[in-house]
Amino acid sequence: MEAKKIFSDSSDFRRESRFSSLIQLVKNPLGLIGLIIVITIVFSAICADWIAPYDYKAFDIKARLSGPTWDHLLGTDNLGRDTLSRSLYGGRVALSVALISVSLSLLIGLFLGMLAGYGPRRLDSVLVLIFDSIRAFPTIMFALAVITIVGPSLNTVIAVVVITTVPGYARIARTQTLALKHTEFILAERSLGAKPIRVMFSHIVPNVIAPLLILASMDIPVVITIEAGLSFLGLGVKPPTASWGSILSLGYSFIRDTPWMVIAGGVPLILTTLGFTFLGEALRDVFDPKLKKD
Amino acid sequence: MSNFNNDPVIDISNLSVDFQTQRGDVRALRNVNLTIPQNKTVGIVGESGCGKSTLINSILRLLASNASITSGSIRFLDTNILEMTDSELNDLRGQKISMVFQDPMTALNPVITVGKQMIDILFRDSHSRNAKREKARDMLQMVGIPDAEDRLDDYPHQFSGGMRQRICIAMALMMNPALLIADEPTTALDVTLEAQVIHLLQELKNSFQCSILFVSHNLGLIAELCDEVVVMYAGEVVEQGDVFDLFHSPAHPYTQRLLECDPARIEKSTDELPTISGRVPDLIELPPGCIFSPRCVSKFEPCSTQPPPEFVVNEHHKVRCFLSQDG
Amino acid sequence: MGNILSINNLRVRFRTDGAVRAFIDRNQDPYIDAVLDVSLSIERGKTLGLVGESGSGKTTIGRSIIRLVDPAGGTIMFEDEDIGRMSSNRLVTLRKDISMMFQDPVASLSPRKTVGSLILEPFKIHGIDKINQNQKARELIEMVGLNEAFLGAYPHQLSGGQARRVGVARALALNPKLVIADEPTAGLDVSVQGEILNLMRRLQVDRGLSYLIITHNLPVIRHLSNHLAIIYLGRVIEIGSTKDIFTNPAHPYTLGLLSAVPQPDPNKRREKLKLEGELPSLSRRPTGCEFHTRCPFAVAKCLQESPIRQEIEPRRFVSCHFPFPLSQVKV
Amino acid sequence: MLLLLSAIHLVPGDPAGVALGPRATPEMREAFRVRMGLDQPFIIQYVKFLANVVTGDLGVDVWSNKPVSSIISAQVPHTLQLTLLGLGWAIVVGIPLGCWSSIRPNSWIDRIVGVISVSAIAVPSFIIAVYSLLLFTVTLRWFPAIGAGDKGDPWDQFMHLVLPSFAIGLGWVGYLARLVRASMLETMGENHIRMARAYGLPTAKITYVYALKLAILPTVALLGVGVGGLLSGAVFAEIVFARPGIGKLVYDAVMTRNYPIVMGGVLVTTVLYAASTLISDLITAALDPRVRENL
Repeated sequence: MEAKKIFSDSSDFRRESRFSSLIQLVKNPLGLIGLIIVITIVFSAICADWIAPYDYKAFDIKARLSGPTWDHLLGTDNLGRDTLSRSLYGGRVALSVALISVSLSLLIGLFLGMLAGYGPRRLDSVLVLIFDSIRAFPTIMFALAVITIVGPSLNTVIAVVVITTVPGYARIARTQTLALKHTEFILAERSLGAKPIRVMFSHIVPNVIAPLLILASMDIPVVITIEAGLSFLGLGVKPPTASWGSILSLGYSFIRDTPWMVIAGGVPLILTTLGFTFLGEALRDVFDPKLKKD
Repeated sequence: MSNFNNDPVIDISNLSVDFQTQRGDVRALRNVNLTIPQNKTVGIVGESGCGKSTLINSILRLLASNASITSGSIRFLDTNILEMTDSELNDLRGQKISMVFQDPMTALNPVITVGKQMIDILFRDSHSRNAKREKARDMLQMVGIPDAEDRLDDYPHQFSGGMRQRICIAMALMMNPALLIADEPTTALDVTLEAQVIHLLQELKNSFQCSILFVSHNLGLIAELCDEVVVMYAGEVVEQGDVFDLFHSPAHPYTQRLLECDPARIEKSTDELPTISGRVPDLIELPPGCIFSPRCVSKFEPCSTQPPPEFVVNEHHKVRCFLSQDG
Repeated sequence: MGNILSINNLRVRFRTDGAVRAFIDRNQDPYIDAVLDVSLSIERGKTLGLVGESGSGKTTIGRSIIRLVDPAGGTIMFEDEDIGRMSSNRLVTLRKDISMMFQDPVASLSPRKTVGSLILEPFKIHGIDKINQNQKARELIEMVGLNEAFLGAYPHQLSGGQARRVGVARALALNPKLVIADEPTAGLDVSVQGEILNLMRRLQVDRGLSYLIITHNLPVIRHLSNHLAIIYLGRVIEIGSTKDIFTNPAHPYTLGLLSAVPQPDPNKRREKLKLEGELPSLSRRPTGCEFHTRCPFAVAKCLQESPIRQEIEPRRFVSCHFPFPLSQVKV
Repeated sequence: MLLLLSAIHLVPGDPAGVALGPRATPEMREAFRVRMGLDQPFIIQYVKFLANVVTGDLGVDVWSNKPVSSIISAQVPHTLQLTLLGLGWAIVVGIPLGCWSSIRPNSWIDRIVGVISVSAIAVPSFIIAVYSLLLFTVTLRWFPAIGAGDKGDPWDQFMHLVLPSFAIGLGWVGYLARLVRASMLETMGENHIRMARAYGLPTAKITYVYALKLAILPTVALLGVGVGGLLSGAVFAEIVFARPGIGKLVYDAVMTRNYPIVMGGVLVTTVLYAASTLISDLITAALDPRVRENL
């Protein structure tokens, strides 16, 4: 506290490095591990076409439910499909669902949250009521209910994830906006004659976006989990598309015959969620000044 | 340095404190000498960044984890606080030295009643709970809280800012400490409440027979309350002495300028208020000579090359400035 | 010269309870009056100081002038227009003529913008783009005594005094006629305070500005303002020229405020009037003269009748049943 | 609920068609619609549904014609047991773990606890369910595999609960540990804790009374949400361990397109969730005088 003030003076300002946050992120061992895992997973998902030894729907009738062999490094499933290849393609499904739905939720949540926070009070009450009712459903229950109505598909999964995660973003955006609304710099902008749109997009968004991005990075593993979970229940991707959840589900059916499918579906899933969570935690430590102190 | 009473309560000699930061070591306190005589009120005055908070945190050993004491000693009666064990420290805190913080709104625990917090301070006593409660009530009455008995069961948020600061003062005096440290206790309060709190401190100081270390940036409050004054600038004690001496014949140019700048001292309305030009030096790379020389209007040859030692103006008045070299 | 701004019987109310809550509590009047019957005026080219303790409503008065809060009654005449009745379009252009500086020098700057873009913001807001932006930014930053390098700095990199200078540059960017400054010296060290006040004074002379300065700091306002209005519980209890008020306070509260200022001289230790008690709650205003709960001179009449504002000398008003006679009390 | 019902109307396609499958005849669909009340205007349907819910009538099972309410209420205790035990794990292990690591921040103990709890949060509960089934039941055979255990044998029932509750509770153990640690650290930096230290109060008292009493508040406030998360986890745990419960019931109903059961199940979980939020609000009010005053 003392120390910070000592730097202030009247002929120059405190200068700081632009890259200091990135350096801090890499210095944090968990952040570095997370970053490496995430990069690996993203790389293998993008390059699945080139690095996967087999097509994800190609049968090998002779080798069914086999353990690891030189031909099939992680064994095969009950139809003789190569589990390693299916895992690699499964990563692609998981990541694309996560990316699409998290960015949609972030944008929608940011917009609605700011609207609730900065707009008229009545609109705020209505939006908060809607957010709270959505949050009142346990995610999976909500998903089950929606899927009964519209039937299972990848788009349904994305829609369900977006609907259930938007309130989280909106809530943060709203509380931040409400807090900012009465700060002196927003009052100062208003006193200069700035209109609401300008205040919102030019002054509130830059201050609200950071916690939302952190939440998004923490949400990616959650979304991956939901997708895998629904596919595990047979309510996500449609066969023969490979998903970590469907591999696990199949593995669960044959768990007494071979553990390899459960491992091939589960381990990448665990690694991915761990990687993103570590990265998210490290990001939060770097950017959230509240926790940065120590 | 005044030493006319018997042993001083606090005797700080040659204290230096560094803070480790990413940019390098901030030399927050350098060679500080300071004594607090018994039953006297000593005021520390200085602007932000002068090291006054670091100094009081060192006395109670409450420094942040990136701070290190590089030299010196802080003697409380006859023991060095810096060499105390944890249990000795806990005996010292609250019982022999207590503290009133700057912001009364955050200084009390919001989920524990005021009475309970006061009684908790008496944890060393073997008295019954009722006796402790009576003591707490008496203390609240003494600091001017109406309906003290009932209000013991209230939570801090049910009191106004001024009342909370009174409660903090009551808590600080619960154990009859030898030294009360007051860190800008009125900065968060309005003028009329400030006057009330200062008045209260004046009254209590007579009835409680304790020394007070009063930290403030407000010269008026120091003049009002203190017997002796210590002026700090950029981590050093630049001048210290009897309050009358120091206010009427300040020896250090910084003290002189500081007094000139105080708008409360300027009787006539003026168009151009005096200021101190320049800036507080970077405490990572210190200037070679006197710490104030870059901003000093009366600097001469030795000022920018060698740091001034402590010169004695009179028995109760010392200053670190070459201008006082010849006495 | 005439008045640039005159406020008559201004009233500002705040809702304390929501509609549902008020209904449950059978609260017929879920409002508090933060500002009540305030009348004051600012002479063109002069400075009026608005003095009061926290919670007195002084900030609210300032904010209602630029309609950051809407008045519930009374008029605010700026030149010849009532600000209270302005259309929202007119309000936008009004903000070119009246600008405001907020209390916290650093927090009143948008944290993710550079000083350069903050200084040019007023021009962007009002669609003034026919200017040489770089040159304008340089002009403004140099006007407040900082160098060009600061244009690239972010608010958190500035010290309080530097941020305050940027605030001054922003407030003066569009050549306003009236500047409202809320505690312009709050949080600044004494040695820096003087620099900011001198800067504000210089710019006032150069540009013929009028100031409304909101503060609790009496020693500072003394050197900056021509007139003072003392606020207590949302009402003006005394108004007059700064010199007169400092030499002859007429209201006991004014006297209390003045004598609460500690003098930096150990020979002048106070044994004088000290105001007891604290500011009453706005939701339970005292009867009669609202100051009677803290007034050492209060008598029965003060508890029952509210005092009427009286003019004790030209342009000097006080709301007290028994104001101090002029030239008798010395502070 | 309103949301779900409007979803039924807003999504393209005929709910009757989805429910009965593509091979249903138009007559069958019409009959289904009349039976489910889908032929009436939306508002009437909604009001009727609400009125029925208030009187405890959730409709009848499509296949067995038994009242949905009795089918569901038979399953509620199983899910409650599982969820509460999961929550118990989280509280009993998570909170002390968080406290413990906040006492010496950035020590190696703190770091290890941190990595473990973050990992526990990250790993999906159904993976933990499947893997613990693989390890403890299939390989080690320490715990019984499936079902809820013998009705008359509490020990057997408990043994059947251990793995599923562990699977759903583990994430929340980590979550609570992190949360308690973060809010403890925040509280420990506050002024009043500095003051308590300056008074020399015993460290244990400062940590476990002065700080914890405040730091626990955000945790309590989140426990309501926690129950929601646990209920989601319970769906998987019940399926993987083939336990009876609402999750399993609804899942089976989804598979057989048993629309009233799904609606009823979702409604009941929502009520459970709302109740747990209410309880956590009440506990917060009991602990925090500032909240209590605004109640």
